[in-house]
Amino acid sequence: MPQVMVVARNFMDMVAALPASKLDMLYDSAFICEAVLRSLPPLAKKYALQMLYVSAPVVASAMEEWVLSDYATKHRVAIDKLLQLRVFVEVRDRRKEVSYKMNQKFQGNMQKYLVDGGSLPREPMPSSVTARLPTLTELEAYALEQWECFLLQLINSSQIEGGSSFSLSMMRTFQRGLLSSRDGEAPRLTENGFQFLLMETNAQLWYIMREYISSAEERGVDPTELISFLLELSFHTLGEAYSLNTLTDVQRIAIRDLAELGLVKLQQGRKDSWFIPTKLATNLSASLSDSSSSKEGFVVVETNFRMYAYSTSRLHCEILRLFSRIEYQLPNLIVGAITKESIYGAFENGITAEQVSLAL
Amino acid sequence: MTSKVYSDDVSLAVVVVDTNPFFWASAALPFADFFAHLIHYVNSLLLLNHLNHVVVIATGVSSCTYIFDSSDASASGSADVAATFAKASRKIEEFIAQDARCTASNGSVADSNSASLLSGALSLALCYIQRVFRSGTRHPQPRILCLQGSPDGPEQYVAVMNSIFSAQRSMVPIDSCIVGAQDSAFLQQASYITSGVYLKPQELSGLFQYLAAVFATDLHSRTFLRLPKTLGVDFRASCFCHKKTIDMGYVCSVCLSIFCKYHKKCSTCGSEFNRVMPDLNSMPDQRQ
Amino acid sequence: MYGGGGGGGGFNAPSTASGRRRNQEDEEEEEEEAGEGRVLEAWERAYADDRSWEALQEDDSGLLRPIDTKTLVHAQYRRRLLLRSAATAAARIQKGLIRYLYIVIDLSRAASEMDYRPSRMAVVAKHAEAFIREFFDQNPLSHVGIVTIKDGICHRLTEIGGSPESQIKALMGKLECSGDSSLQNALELVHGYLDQVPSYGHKEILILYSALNTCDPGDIMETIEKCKKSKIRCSIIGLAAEIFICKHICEETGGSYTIALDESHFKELLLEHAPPSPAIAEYAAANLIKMGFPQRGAEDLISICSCHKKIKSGAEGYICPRCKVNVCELPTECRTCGLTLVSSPHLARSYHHLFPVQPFDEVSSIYPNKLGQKGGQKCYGCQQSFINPDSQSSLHVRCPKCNQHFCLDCDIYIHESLHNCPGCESQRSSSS
Amino acid sequence: MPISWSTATSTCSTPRWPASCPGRCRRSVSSCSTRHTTSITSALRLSVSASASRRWKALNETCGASRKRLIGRFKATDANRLRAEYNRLVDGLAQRGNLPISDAWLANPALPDDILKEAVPGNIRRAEHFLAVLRRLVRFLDGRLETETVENEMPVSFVASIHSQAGIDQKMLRFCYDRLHSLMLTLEITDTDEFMHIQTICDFATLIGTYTRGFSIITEPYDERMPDIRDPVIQLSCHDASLAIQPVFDRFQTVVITSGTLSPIDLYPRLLNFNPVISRSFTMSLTRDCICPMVLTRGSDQLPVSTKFDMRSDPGVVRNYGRLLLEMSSAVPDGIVCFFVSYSYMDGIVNSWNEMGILQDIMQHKLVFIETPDVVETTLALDNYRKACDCGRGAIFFSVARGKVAEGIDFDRHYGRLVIMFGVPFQYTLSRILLARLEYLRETFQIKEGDFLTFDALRQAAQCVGRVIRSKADYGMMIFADKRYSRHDKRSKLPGWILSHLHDAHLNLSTDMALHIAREFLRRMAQPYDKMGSGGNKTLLTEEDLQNMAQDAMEM
Repeated sequence: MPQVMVVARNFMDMVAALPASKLDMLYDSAFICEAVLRSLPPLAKKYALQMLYVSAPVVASAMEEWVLSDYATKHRVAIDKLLQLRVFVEVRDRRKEVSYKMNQKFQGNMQKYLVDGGSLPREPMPSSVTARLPTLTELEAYALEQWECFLLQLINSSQIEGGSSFSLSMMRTFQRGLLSSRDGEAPRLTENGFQFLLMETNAQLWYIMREYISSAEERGVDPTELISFLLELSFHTLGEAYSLNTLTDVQRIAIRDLAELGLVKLQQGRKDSWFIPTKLATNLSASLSDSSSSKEGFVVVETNFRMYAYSTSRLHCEILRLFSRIEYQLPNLIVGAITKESIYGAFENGITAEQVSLAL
Repeated sequence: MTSKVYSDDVSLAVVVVDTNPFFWASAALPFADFFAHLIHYVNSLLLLNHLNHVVVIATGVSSCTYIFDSSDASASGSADVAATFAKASRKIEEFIAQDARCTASNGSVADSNSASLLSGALSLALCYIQRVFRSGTRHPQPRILCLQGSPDGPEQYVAVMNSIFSAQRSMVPIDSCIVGAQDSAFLQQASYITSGVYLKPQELSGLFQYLAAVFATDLHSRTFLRLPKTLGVDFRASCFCHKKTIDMGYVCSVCLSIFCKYHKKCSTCGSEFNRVMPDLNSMPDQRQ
Repeated sequence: MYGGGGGGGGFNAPSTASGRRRNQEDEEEEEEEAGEGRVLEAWERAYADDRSWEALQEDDSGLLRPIDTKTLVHAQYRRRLLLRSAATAAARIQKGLIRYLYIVIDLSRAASEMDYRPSRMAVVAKHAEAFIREFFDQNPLSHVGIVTIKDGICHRLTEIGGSPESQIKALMGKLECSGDSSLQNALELVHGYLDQVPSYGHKEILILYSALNTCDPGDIMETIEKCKKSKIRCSIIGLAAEIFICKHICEETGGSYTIALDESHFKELLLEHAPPSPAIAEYAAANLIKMGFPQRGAEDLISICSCHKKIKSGAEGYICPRCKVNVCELPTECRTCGLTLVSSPHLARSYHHLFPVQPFDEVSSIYPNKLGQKGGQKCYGCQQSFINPDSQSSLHVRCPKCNQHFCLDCDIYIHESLHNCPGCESQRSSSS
Repeated sequence: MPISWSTATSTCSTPRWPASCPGRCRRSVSSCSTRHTTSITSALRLSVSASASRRWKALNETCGASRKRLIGRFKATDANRLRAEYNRLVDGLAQRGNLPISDAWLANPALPDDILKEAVPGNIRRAEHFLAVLRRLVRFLDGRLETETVENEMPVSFVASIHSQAGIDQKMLRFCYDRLHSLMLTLEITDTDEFMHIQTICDFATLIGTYTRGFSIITEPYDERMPDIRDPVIQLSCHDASLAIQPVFDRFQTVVITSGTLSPIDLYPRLLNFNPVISRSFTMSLTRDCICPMVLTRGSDQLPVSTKFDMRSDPGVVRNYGRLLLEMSSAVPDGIVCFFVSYSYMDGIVNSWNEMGILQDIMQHKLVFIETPDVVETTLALDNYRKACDCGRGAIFFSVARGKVAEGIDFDRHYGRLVIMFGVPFQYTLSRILLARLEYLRETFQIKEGDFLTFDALRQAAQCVGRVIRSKADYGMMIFADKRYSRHDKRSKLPGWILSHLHDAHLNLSTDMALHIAREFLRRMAQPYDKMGSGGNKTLLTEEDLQNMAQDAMEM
């Protein structure tokens, strides 16, 4: 699905969009560097790696030697990207010859990484303090559950899942684009809202994060801090407990919201509370959502528009319900029919036929 | 779909490290530095994509073993990568010691230019890669990198060849980086047949630079890059009788064993040769 | 999830005779319990044989999951393996490694039948291609030619040659079928060609036969005699049913005659012909062949290749060691001095036939780590632990020589593709 | 005209079925396949049709000729040889006595020993007299053939009329066969076929002379099928199969009757009137189910197919039958055998196939051979059929139920992978013989016509399809192409070894389904299998197996 790439890159664009000073500030943290590096296109990665131990600027023309002549375009793209993100810095010597050198901070961090294969943003709390931690499976289950009920929330805001009522800030985030909330009636799903539902979990995550961050600006929170925090978060170890006390208050606010999305799990200890990053969080910096996060199951649509979906998730059921009449549900099977009314209903909500067929 | 867009990135690199003491004793680059380079390289791979997967296999004079597997590292949390590396280096030392021990125990080969068990290491690597293939449809792109210093062991010829063909069959390129003095005919052929990269760096001190520049890139973006070409692969066979390479010789029609000069009887399959072309009809027909 | 189960069932059912019988039996009983008036429709009958749905189980949550066919597959693989190793029981087994094979493809009217999807012809062509590749992979020094039968006459599609690509191209080009088929004509033709091959070569014919009859100009028995005389081994794979004459031919000439049940089975049968058959002593004269092992020409040297008469830089050509002429591809015969030119990899490809890995013996999971000191709980090859939760049986195998333990997958891989035992290879003592 | 002296074939035919149990006929002294004995009808048939009239003359001539020659011989042969012959005639009894008895009944099973034991009556002992008698007899028969009406009389009255008109008494009649036989022996006449007709007459005479009941003489001036052409026939038909088997029962204390087509088994004791000690029907023991019977009721167009009188000439049915054969000929390798209900039907349908062009299409797949009433032609056809099967060309043999092929020829292995029974081979119900026979059966054995007819038809059908599989290494398919087979009353009369393999799914097939099944079956059968049979279905019994069985039998 192309959207995924779009979203993912957009995020990096956002990073790139930041003014140089802020960028350099970002590069203070090794994790940002790492995340940025990983988000680069393959060729760019390679260059970065190659330049890692080169302190002197390298002449651009020399770099072009690295690739075969007929792939020059790709080379261009890579270089641009690097410059955009200020991983490479362009320097011109007196002979007006363009040559690149690497961003010192970036370089430094990376070198450090190579030596001691990446350290941790903050030490996990000793297990003595923490009460029993949820197992990874529990954690994942929790994350997915949270995430799904958030999505369900999107689909029909009327029904509120037990316990997880979303804070205003989050709701506001969704309002933008996903939900068309005409005042008075309950917000309904819009076209790209529906599109959104069809994305990979990871892509959705990014999308939401972007919305969240940009909305953060309105709330007068410095996006860079958020970004760095999010990226940091993604490098925490899955299932380890981290104390909240180590966080700045901005981060504390953020983490509450994230908890609602299921990115982290908050736990209250005796004297202090801590948060546990879930798979969703650790995947933040991943460019690829691994298969476990995308749920199994497939849909069979007969020519008589009867539809059989092999899935256990309520979410799937709900998504289908958007444009079809669910007839009955078995433990792992959802049987529905696409009827005129149902499809019209879908169009009412601005869902286009393409999207429906895409969904199937 | 997403997977397809990105999976070119994700790669599984099995690094075969030659820990032949006889070689490292007399190597230009001390083993410790070499190992440091290696660690850098492994780290850089992991850095490039958090889904990248690196396995290191050590091959000694008389045994081979797995010494590092990033998958169990990440399983225990990507945090303690450092710890795993520490473990790895510990493991490799143990291995070397143990290897030396069993070399001593079967004192068959103690001469200085004895080969490492390339065939064994390759076999292990391939088995591991097969397992990854089995793991599912979105498996990473596997490749093998051989860091070899010690000379080839002619007695491994058949075995190495078998592994090479098996690799070719499952599209696993075998890259080879020679840290030793002389070229390795085995690895030349391996890289040539499996369309991997064969490299013999001049300046060993900058080993990491070579590794990063040539071997760190994933298979997909290799197609763009200008990589060192393999020239003059030695395709000459070594005869079975004296293990010496020949460019013309006799081949047994039954078992294809190679001899440097004419024999009366095939030493491999034991079939008699008759110089004159026998006319078929004169031969007794055992069918009735 | 259906695919797995169905495929598994479909694949297992035909291959094991017992499986077959079992299927028939429960098919019978199924139909007996089906009431008097009840009639299985045609499409139902199609499934009545391989009852793939029986391979499906439900897990506790009611999700369907296919039974793991792994052990089954492995079991039948082992049978094959042991069979093979039994056949090559003699330490020094002679194999016919230099084979001259003509593939005869029946493109008569019958080849357009639709009982194989999309048509017999298409299926045959598809797998023939796969076969040819596999064949050259296993017998690098062998030669293959393709002959087609159509309208009762048969003509040579490609002359016998050493490279797969040309054959395949020719085959794919020529795919329409009509008229009767004639075994005799085919045999006559091929016999004519095969009489010219050198005496050390093993002459074989592999007929992929769709038709159920043969319209011959003369007495086919004589032709069979001729083939028998000139030591040509005819094997036939029938797509429809057993034909007496085919059986006769194969029995006479020492070939094998098999009938495909379905596409997968056909593929199986076809690929069984890829590995070289144990040489019947008098079928070909053992002989020492003088061969050259040319090297790639140096980068700079420019020469004219003898095969295409084109100017080539030495790099993409090879130099005949005897007469120094440049040839483009190996293996081939030097145009000038007639020396057989091969590269050592070509020879090496078939060495595993000579030094096979002996079959591993199965170790039951009761005492997993008693025997394998190093192996322990893990497969020595791929480091996979034997105690995996999903498959209830943690059966694995052990190499008799090096006592290393391997998982079933590795076992298959090692014997089918790799052909060395990693355990033995990574021990100095046994590696030479 | 072929003369089927059916009784002659009722002698020990070695037990073929089930071919599984070596020890079976150990205790038996004799055993015979009942197939033939029951079909001992239409014993003799003299034809005087235009074509044959010449032969009739020839017959007379031969009589004359032979007589002259005999006279000549008398003159020629010296006294003692003449005396020797005379003696033999006089004390035939003694002669017979010397001969081993079994030979006697083997040589002439139809005649009870008492005849054989009696001496030849004096008035035909001399050759001249005998010939004169024959002359008179022939002339008498000739006279009878002149008749315009259909007559049906018992041997008694017939003999009476002979006596009155030809002055030949029963005793003389009875000895004709015997006398002629010995005469021929004496004169060492080798070319017997020249004397075939005269022998026929003697046989006829002897039979009517011998039996007073169980036979009837039917004289028909016309053939019912073509009532305008005059084709007078005198037929002596035997209604009572028990007569034929009688000597066997008399001769042996233990008789084991085995057959693949004895069904329903309870009918036989009544037909052959004896009371069985044990009657068992064994199921066939096979390593794999290597026979695949199917009942095909509809063509591809789902219209029913049958050979009932009202339907058989319907072009739709004919076409469907044609399509069936065509499809099968394209899907079945080597040999296919087709059985039709009668010659006339076969001619008809083959003609119309020819017109429809179906025959040509079939010819593309296989060569077609046809059985004709002519023995020589048929054997030739069979030869070529076999050749065609051997060399892989593939062939189809059109044959007729109750025909010679159906009775005696095996189409095992590749000679018959498929046999198609077109229609239910009921007997020609209007024929006098059948009517007479049915009547007789009803009177003597209280067997209903309907029962007997279906029984007979199904037995024929089973026998036809039985040709195709002769051993358990063999395999073959059987298609009963008639909707009537799907009816239970018909089907249930099929022998058990067929029924046991007749799946319910195969009871009501149309052509396309049958085709599919056929393909599946052939593929399955072509797979290698273990000949010995494994575990449950062991088919080759060893010595100890038998002993064990005996043990078990003892225990229960």
